[in-house]
Amino acid sequence: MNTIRLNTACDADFINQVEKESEQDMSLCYQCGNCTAGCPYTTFYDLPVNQVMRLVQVGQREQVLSCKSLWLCASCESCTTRCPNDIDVARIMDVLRHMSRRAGHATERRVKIFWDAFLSSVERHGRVHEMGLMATYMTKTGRMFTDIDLGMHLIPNGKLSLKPHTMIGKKEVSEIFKRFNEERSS
Amino acid sequence: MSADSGKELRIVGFLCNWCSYGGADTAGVGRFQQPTDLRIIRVPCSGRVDPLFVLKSLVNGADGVLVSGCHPRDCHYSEGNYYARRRLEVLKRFLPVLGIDTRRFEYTWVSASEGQKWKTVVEKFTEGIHELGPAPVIDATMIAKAQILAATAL
Amino acid sequence: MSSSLSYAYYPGCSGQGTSIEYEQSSQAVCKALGITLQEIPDWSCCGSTPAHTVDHTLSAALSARNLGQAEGMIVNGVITPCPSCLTNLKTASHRMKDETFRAKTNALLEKPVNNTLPIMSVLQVIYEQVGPEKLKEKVVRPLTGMKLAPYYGCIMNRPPDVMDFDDCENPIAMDRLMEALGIEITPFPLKVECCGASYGVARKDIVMHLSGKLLDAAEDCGAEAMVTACPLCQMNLDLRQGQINSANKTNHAMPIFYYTQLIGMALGLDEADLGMKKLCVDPGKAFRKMEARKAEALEESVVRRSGN
Amino acid sequence: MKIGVFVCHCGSNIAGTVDVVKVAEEARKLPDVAFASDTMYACSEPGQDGIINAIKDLDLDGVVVASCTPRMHEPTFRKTLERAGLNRYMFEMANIREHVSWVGKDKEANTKKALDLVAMAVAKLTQGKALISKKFDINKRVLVIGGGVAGIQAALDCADGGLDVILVEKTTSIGGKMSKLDKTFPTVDCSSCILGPKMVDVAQHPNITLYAASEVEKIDGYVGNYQVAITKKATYVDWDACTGCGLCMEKCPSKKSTDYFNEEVGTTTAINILFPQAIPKKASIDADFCIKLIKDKCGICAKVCPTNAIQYDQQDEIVTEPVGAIIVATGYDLFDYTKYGEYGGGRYPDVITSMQYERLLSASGPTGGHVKRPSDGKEPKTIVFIQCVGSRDKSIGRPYCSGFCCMYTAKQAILTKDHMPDSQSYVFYMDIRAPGKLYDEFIRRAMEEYGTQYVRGRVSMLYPKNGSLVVRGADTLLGKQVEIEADLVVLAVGAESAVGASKLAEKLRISYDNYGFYMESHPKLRPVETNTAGVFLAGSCQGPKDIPQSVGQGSAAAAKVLVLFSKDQLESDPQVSVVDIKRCVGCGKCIETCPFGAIEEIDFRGMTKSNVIETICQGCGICTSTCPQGAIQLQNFTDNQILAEVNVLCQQTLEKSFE
Ligand SMILES: Cc1cc2nc3c(=O)[nH]c(=O)nc-3n(C[C@H](O)[C@H](O)[C@H](O)COP(=O)(O)OP(=O)(O)OC[C@H]3O[C@@H](n4cnc5c(N)ncnc54)[C@H](O)[C@@H]3O)c2cc1C
Ligand SMILES: Cc1cc2nc3c(=O)[nH]c(=O)nc-3n(C[C@H](O)[C@H](O)[C@H](O)COP(=O)(O)OP(=O)(O)OC[C@H]3O[C@@H](n4cnc5c(N)ncnc54)[C@H](O)[C@@H]3O)c2cc1C
Ligand code: SF4
Ligand code: SF4
Ligand code: SF4
Ligand code: SF4
Ligand code: SF4
Ligand code: SF4
Ligand code: SF4
Ligand code: SF4
Repeated sequence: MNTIRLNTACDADFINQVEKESEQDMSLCYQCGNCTAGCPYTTFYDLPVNQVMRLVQVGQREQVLSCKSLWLCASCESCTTRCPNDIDVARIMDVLRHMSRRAGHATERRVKIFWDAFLSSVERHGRVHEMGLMATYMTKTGRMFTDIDLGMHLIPNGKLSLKPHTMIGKKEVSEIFKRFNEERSS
Repeated sequence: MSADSGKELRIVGFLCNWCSYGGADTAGVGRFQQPTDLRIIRVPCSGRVDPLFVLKSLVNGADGVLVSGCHPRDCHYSEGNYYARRRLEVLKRFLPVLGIDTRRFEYTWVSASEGQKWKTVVEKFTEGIHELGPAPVIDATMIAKAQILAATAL
Repeated sequence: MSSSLSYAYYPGCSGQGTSIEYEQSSQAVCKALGITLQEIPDWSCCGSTPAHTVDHTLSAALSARNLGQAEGMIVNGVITPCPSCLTNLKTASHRMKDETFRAKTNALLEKPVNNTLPIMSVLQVIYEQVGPEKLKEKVVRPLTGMKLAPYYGCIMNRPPDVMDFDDCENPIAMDRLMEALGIEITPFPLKVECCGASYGVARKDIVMHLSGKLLDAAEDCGAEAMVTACPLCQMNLDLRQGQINSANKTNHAMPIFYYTQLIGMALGLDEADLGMKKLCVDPGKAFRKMEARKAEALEESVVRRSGN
Repeated sequence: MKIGVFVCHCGSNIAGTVDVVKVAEEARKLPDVAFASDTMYACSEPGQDGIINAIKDLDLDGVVVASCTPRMHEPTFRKTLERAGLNRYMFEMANIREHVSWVGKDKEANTKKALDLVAMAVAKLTQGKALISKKFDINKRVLVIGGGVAGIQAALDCADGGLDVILVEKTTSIGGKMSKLDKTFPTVDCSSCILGPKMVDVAQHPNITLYAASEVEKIDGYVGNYQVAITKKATYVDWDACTGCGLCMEKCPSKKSTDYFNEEVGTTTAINILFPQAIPKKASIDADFCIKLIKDKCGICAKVCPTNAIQYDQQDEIVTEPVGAIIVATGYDLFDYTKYGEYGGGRYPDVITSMQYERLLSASGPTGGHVKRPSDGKEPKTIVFIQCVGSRDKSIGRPYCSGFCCMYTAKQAILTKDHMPDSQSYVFYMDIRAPGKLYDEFIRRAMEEYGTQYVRGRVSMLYPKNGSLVVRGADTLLGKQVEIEADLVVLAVGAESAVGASKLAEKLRISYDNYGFYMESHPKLRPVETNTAGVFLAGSCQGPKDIPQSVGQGSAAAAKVLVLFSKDQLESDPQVSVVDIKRCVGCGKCIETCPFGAIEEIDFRGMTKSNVIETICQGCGICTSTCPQGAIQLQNFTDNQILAEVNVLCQQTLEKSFE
């Protein structure tokens, strides 16, 4: 790995932004590693969560926002619950993910597609339509046989409806998305 | 960090020797920068703070008065701060009668080890007083009222 | 009595599909326990995990719309069976205590939300308002002889200052309720470990790994079935058990119940109303073992009595 | 009045952000100020000489020094005044360092503020008057509260110095935590071999009166003359008769009593001698477990006791001891780790505390020094130590470092290898704190010679699996999550203040910090003094300390008492309240409010009046702000003095406002 020039390569705006959006104080982290110790996803992360914390502390925007870990955090709250400094680590991970998304990263492409498919299903129908969601996901990823085996159990048991569940106020829900997107782009 | 870089206002602090005065010292030792408006009067115990001192300060032109003592249960004289609290609570209720904004008077607890907290208290209070601005000049009728009050209630 | 236990009910999307048996059994059990559920009119999706990975106000707004729909109902609070929905509703409500956040959230909504109703899980209501003692009195068909590992999932109790229910490291609400039914609870150490959550689709390997560990641990401590309170956990452990077995080269055949199904059984409710048939791993095995153990115990006590 | 003002530079400490020359210049213009100048270091010898010369040359009546906090140098300058022949109370300080130069950078604002503070001090001084101290006899006996190693050391030093010592210990034996330890770092010598002789010395010293199983009930009086009420708790055994033969213990059928000494590893009998080397070596009955005391059955111990020492009807007894000084050495207690649900919250028998482990290691412990794990009595092969349990953890309100756990963990790892050569120890740590003589070398030895594996990271959870415990932590140096299957987990629990510490503080009128540790008078320069005259601190009641530090403080506190007692008489503080008998109407309000009962009712020519008993008055001034007549005035903090300060600050409108 390249040498990091700590004084010049520190992006203070990045630190401030993370602190502001997450309402957490990054300087509280003393790198005990408890978050990593408890994180069930560490095995799959490219950066353990305590190192994500550390990289934010030293203002390494690029390295943080382009890591895979952000997209694999399941918000299981283990880190938040056990951090000895009461840092809401899961919230920081969430905020970093927002920033990563806004910066156009999607290091775990399939995860992102799944989430996007989920939300567009909500946007369209007001409630998630699981079948539709799967269809979108399969088309977008090209993985046509995802969980086909499960369908064999789900469909006959009435657990996967072919039609979306109707609700009256679905327009209200799509309006939420509309307003959100407008505010975002403004 | 002089408050608002604007003009200084007149803030009087009555601090007990054992806890809050020590806390203010600790803040000093820790170099916790604070607005400069406050002037501190040292008293042995917050129980020594006669509500009249507060009243007199406010009537005679103080823009804010801050009293600070030991935490409950932690008084060097075991219960002085309880007396103080009771009296100052009464005082607080009477201030509006005199046309004094109750926000100009505050009572807090800061221990000798809480330098950081003292800084925050001073910052918050000073900021609050600057938001209120300079105290209105007090006229003779008000003083007459204060005299009656002082003689009866406090 | 029924009016004092009246709640605005938020079923959650998966209750209409993959966790339909949870939905059915929750409804049936609540009814039997005198808890009145008034479905929130025209509720919508809370946004689940995907929403809060995009933005916190968007997530809060999707949840808050439902809280708004519940305002004006004469109820003691909003309840939901699903921990994921619960987290979203509670987090939204928690963050909206902050004025600025509330204003930002309300700006996304058609009608602003006051955010006054308390939010709880169905589990919390059964545990706190009915309680193990009362539940025990109502049992007509004890499930004595059944050995279960209780699995709460990662977000039912965490983070503790938001969820504000039970112990965040060793929750016991389900344990106590199951014990009231006569069930033996094995000391399951991974009660709050994550099962892999919604990564079943996009990163199956993760679920195979994490849920696999849970099944192994349950087997290690001698459980013959597991009981859950979360549609996602249940789906990962039950529906994907076959996938897990082939990925990890194991051969678990561990029935995965919803706690409401078991309460329903013990209360003598109709099996069809509890959706037992909809489980993927056949639960019959667990019941057969239970019956066998019951018979054994009976025999033993007969022997002991005649021996005296 | 002729007042001299001295404005201190304190090097650049003050002069850096306050224009001290200007402050002195402006001060000269104040009424009653006859002289003003700035001085480099007011407290230094030349600084003080300058003050003395000015007083003598200009015939000053009073002095104001504008410098640091009066909590630092007020006594210094009062003595300076005295040397110049002035009354020591004709002095005021303006705190322009801690309250001005150190907390603000704006030189102009600071200078203005400093001048205000000087003007206030001058105004106060004009209202002041000379106060004369009274002399009183002191009682040269000392009370030591707490019989841990710190208290023992203090008691022995005082007694050797010729003082009468009263040692009060809560439990039935002295020795404290140290008596439970197996070996001690950094030399790994046997704890009871070095503590035992000291305990025996206490028992045998002619100057020491030991009250074990006793607690301080009430403290009245003041430095030099305290009255201490001590409760001797019922032990149900006549200690004058008991010879410590132990026959009763052998026969007692109630064998499931809580074994506090062994940290509940195992149980003991209802009647017991705390441990074989206990001082005093006397039996006592645990009323929670004695069948006789609970159900009025049994009575066996009374039958077997050869000296008829058993007294089932014994009651608590209160004795009063007059003393002149008090040393507090009540030590610490251990953090209750069951607060950590992720470490099992007490559910897993093979997760034990460090102190329990000491008992397992100890040859005189419940297992005879064989390490057997609680669940099945097997000898563990893999042992995991977790550091900082209940320390450096804000989320549970324990942000401080307990100081000694890094060291004792290394010690325990070393002893583990000594006891079980084929065992392997792992230590999870966040940082290693070993700043003492031979300390870091000791830690290194644990790693280098004893092969202890140190893992840098916290442990997030542990859980049982097939008879062992899976410990899941992080190795932050590797950037990996790690797991160890351990046979035994030892938690390096941190120190917290002793149970009841705050209650005792209130009796002693000393202050304590947010965590219940007692506050010293100055963190660097008065580490064993408190702000209450005559009360001193020793050992870990002031904050976590290891044995060398505790012993050092025990000796230091003893030295302070000996200094205090080196005079035959003390001077009373004249800053007490005084009643103006003409103004007093005898309403009695002051008597009701005085927290110390220092005010008495007297008859003055047939009229009821109040009178302050000087030696009891602590100078809080509560009475002064209570008296409706302004008749009772706290000297040096009179209404007039404080109002003079207020007037300097607030004189904006009507000059003569209301009074
Ligand atoms: C597991 C472990 C291992 C350790 N190993 C070492 C080591 O190897 N080397 C080392 O230097 N340090 C070690 N220490 C630290 C050592 O225990 C302390 O430094 C030492 O015990 C402090 O002595 P103390 O007298 O201040 O307090 P304590 O030993 O706590 O003694 C206080 C005494 O006061 C009594 N008391 C409390 N309250 C009252 C009251 N209100 N009235 C009357 N009496 C009261 C208590 O009963 C007790 O007897 C270890 C600590 C632990 C936890
Ligand atoms: C850069 C630095 C910063 C520090 N900051 C802090 C701090 O912020 N807080 C803190 O608590 N500690 C601090 N310390 C530590 C502090 O300096 C020591 O704790 C303290 O000075 C020790 O005091 P002492 O009296 O034991 O020794 P010293 O200060 O060394 O005094 C010993 C004296 O003895 C004299 N002497 C030596 N040999 C002889 C002889 N043969 N005959 C006669 N006289 C002799 C020496 O000239 C000297 O005057 C700091 C240390 C350093 C190096
Ligand atoms: S647990 Fe908290 S303090 Fe420790 S490394 Fe993680 S974020 Fe930092
Ligand atoms: S919330 Fe994310 S980072 Fe934290 S422990 Fe869970 S998966 Fe890991
Ligand atoms: S008197 Fe105080 S301010 Fe002046 S030199 Fe001494 S320590 Fe510094
Ligand atoms: S009480 Fe009696 S039997 Fe027991 S130790 Fe004392 S003398 Fe011996
Ligand atoms: S009377 Fe009590 S202490 Fe004595 S032998 Fe019986 S149980 Fe033990
Ligand atoms: S001494 Fe070591 S183990 Fe103890 S609290 Fe401090 S750092 Fe942690
Ligand atoms: S309160 Fe004042 S007037 Fe009343 S008795 Fe005391 S001194 Fe006298
Ligand atoms: S100043 Fe007054 S109230 Fe305080 S101790 Fe003295 S007499 Fe009592």
